[in-house]
Amino acid sequence: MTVDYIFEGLNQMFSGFTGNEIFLIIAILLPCVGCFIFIALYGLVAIYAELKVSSFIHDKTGPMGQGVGLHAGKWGLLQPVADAIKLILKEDIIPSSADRPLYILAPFIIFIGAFVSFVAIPFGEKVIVADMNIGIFYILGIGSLAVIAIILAGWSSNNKWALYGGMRSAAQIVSYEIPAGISLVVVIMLTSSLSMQEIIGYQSGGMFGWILFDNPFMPIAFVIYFISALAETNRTPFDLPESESELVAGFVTEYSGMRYAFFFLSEYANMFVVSAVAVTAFLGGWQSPFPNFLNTSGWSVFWMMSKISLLIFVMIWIRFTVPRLRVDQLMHLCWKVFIPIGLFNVFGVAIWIIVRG
Amino acid sequence: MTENQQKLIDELVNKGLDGDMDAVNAHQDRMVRAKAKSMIMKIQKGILKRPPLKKISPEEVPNGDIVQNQEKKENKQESTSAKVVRKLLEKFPNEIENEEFDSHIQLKPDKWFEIATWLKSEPELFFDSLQCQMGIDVQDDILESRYNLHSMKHNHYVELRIAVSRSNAKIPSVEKIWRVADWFERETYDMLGIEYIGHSDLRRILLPDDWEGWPLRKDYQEQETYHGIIVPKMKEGWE
Amino acid sequence: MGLFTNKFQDNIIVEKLDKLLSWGRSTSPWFFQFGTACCAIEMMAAAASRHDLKRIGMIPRSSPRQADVMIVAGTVTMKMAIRVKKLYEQMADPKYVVAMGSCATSGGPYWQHGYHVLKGVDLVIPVDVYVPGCPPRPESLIEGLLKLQEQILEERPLTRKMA
Amino acid sequence: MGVVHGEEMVLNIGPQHPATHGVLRLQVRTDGEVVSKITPYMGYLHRCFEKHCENVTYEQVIPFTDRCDYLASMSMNFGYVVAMERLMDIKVNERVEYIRIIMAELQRIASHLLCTGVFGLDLGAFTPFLWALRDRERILDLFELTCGARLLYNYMWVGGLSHDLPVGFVESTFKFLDYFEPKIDELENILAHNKILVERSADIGVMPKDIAISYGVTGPNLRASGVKWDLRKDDPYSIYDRFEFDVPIGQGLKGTVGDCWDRFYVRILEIRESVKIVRQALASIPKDGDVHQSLPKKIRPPKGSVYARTETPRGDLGYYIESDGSPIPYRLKMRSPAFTALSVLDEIGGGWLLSDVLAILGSLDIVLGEIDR
Repeated sequence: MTVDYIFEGLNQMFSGFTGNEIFLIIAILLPCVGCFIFIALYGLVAIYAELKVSSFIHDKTGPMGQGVGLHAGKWGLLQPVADAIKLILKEDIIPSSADRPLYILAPFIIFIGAFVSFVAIPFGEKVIVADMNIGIFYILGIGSLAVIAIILAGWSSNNKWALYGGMRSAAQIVSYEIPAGISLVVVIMLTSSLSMQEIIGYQSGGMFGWILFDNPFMPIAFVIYFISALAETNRTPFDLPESESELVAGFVTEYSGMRYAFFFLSEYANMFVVSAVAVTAFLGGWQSPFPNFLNTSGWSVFWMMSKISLLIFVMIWIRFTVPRLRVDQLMHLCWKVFIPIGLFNVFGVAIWIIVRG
Repeated sequence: MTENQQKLIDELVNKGLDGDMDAVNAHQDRMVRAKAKSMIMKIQKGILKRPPLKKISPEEVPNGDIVQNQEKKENKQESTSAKVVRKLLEKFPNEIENEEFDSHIQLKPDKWFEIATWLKSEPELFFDSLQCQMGIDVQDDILESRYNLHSMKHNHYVELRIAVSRSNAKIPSVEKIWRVADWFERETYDMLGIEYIGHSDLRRILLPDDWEGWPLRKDYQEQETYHGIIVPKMKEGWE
Repeated sequence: MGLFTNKFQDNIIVEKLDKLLSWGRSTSPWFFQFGTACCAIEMMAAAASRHDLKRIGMIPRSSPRQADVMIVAGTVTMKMAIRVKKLYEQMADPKYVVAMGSCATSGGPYWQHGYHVLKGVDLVIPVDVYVPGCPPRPESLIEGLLKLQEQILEERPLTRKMA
Repeated sequence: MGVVHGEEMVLNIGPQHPATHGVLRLQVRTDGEVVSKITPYMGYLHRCFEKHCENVTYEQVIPFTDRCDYLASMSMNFGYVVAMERLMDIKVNERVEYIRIIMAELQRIASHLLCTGVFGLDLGAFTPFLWALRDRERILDLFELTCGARLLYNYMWVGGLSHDLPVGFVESTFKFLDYFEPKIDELENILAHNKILVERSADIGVMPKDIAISYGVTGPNLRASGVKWDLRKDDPYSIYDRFEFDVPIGQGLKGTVGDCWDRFYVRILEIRESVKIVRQALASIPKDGDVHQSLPKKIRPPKGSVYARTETPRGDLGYYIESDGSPIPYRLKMRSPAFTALSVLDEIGGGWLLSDVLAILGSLDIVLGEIDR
């Protein structure tokens, strides 16, 4: 694990020094800072990608850096940077009727939820901040923090639209945790482990070793997981909490500037996390899709990132293709379709495991 | 002989030749009647040619009354109007005010609700849709509420008018008969201040609730300010 | 942001920061979808495929809190004027207003007999750029927005203002 | 266990809200997400159209009619000139009639395109809206070619047109139609048969026949309720009786007759019919004829009144013109189709979820400029 490596490395470098606690703190902090920088950079790229992909679907060009003076670079590459600079230094409004402490707290909680999940995502055999033996369980648990933040944001804004957004999102995220969990249970049954690395280890040997192709029940589990993941990250067709044409901007209606940027960023961070879990659990994690092609540990980050990017691209693609569901249809889909199918899936996989031995 | 007279004679001759001799006989002016009859005789003998068929233009109508210039539509509407009037007179004898029913029927406001109910339910008329309801400020302190009715089933129209004085601008509401009248009447109230009795929700619809005056009355004066914002007619009043 | 506004002496670092800041602001002016009348359709056309406001970094937002530029597209009536003012006050600083079309600039064709029409949105809120036309073509709207960007680019938000 | 009733919440949608298509305010009473009562408040765009008409000459009214329904300016012009020509007993020549019909039908296509796109936008589908606008731009190009304006044309005059067709208009229009017809299928595929959209709009906001007629709902909204009523067929004005086209009505293909989906789908079918009419008109348009031939020197209609209706993309547009013989109208009333369409919202929108109400509002295709005038 990264923390251990840094700790050992520091110990070796300064072998005479005795303050091991300081090394430990540094060893813990360094990956965190790394994660933060990574999320920020990834957020910029993801926003740019969303702008460009949506523009492509819409027959547009998207940001082209056309403008006056110091424009946004070639092909508008600097557009997200400009957005970030602007948002950070915009006036921070706290409505006088808002519940002040909760209002301030909400963006941080949602960001923490997305940020802390990153420590358990494996990018390579050794490129993981903390290889917990309950990694996948940890991510699912921490991921639910978002719902608290969204309810807080919706409630504390003292705005009816925000309240509706928070209310919808509470129902939505809590419900969709279940199908997502059930479809991951299937994976855990197969690998008999909750550790992310061990799940990846189970899927060695190229594309056909992936859990997705392990048995006929797995594609169903993957589809359920992916759709539930869309719902958990509030993406279209499940973007009810912030549906623009209904609730103005949902739970972020009252947020401006920096705080809004946090919500914005954590949406993309959450997309990354759920895609990473999907890749880990179903698509072979950081391993190459071909047994003997670029399958070294050096390429693992590349494979992981490209698989995640693919899933994120699909999410953006879906967002700009389909309309939005209604609240009751959303619940119907979750409780009456996904959960029964998911449970049946668990049953099926259990029999499969017994039969196959 | 004036030109006008000649035209009248031509018209009568045409009518007579078409078999309507009563029209000739019924004419009051003896001179005209005689000339027309002699002309008909001559035409029938083949001495004279038949006068050209000519429509009477509105300015030349003897009484100077309003006549619409719609061609086919006109005939159709006339007949509907006449039909409505005939039936209306049977049912509500004293409610019609005007005598010419070419373009519209003028009603008294008192029994309007009953008449409207009847107009919608009467199977031969069956005016199931209120096309348009509008208010108008006619001169002499009179406000008028006009209704254009249409029947989807029979595809015919009729226009009804109800006049009230400004001081007592009250007309029964027909909101319950044609639901669309709800908003139409609110709009007329908003613009002209005609009060519709029995309307469930008579508020201003387009202008703000605290607006002053009735904008479509001819003597409307704009208010000076609204919530501190100047409402000037010309830009001179600014700054 | 209010903490730092116009609080610094003019020096080389502040100048560079100022430039970076105003670059950020001018490059990503998110606009507030505030269509009232005919001009709103042209604003939509400007944001849609052919003209594409995203090219110059403008993204529509429907909440006033997150928008930087308010494009008042169309006639503002007396009934609406109070709301326009409220919406403007809800926007976070720095905020800019573009009056699109002759109605928003001066009352347009309704200037004479329009008893219920506000004769120019500048009577209730400050306007940065006026775009004339009835309605202005998307090209002229884009021209106006580029002018606004130029204006923002020249701002020096951090530097202390001369007394 | 009894049903738990919470307090009702009053929610103000608008006047500035992305779903209200302008500056409309809906005061909505909700119990949770279920809407119990909708009270529309209009007038945020009341631009005193009727007062203006009493102050300007008959010619000067035309630009104001443009601005009433800014999505279908040509149709608004058309309605006014039909009323005026009926009042003044003017007969225009064949070429003018043909050009008017071509313009009105192209405008219908443009307006319906925007409406279907915006309906998708209300339901959260962003892409079809932009595709619709992309194709609409081409129609605007044709208008621009003809009269120089993109949105508000002032093209049809009493007794004629402002300009004759430019050189190459017929060819460009044929080219556009060839380009456009496959795009209708594209729009239909991405929207009309999308499972989510069908789920969201079928059986929602059903408007029965009798309610539609009683509320004076006209146009595509009425036809979606299964009433085959189209002024172009049933009370033909201009030369609509010469063209062959169908009047599509709602059949309840995905749900009940008169639901949101029907209202939306009728519009797509009408786009196809309009394409047919434009094609026929372009094929048989007379080559010669002066579009200024029957323009009156001075518009001074005789004393009297006229009520004329035409079929705009939104329904029956009526102009009631009262003339006192002077060059200025004594009173001009516009009976706007969207006004009556909006009035039915409370009747059919109560009891649905908040999202459905906005879908119903989108399917009614209102234009605030015309409602508030």
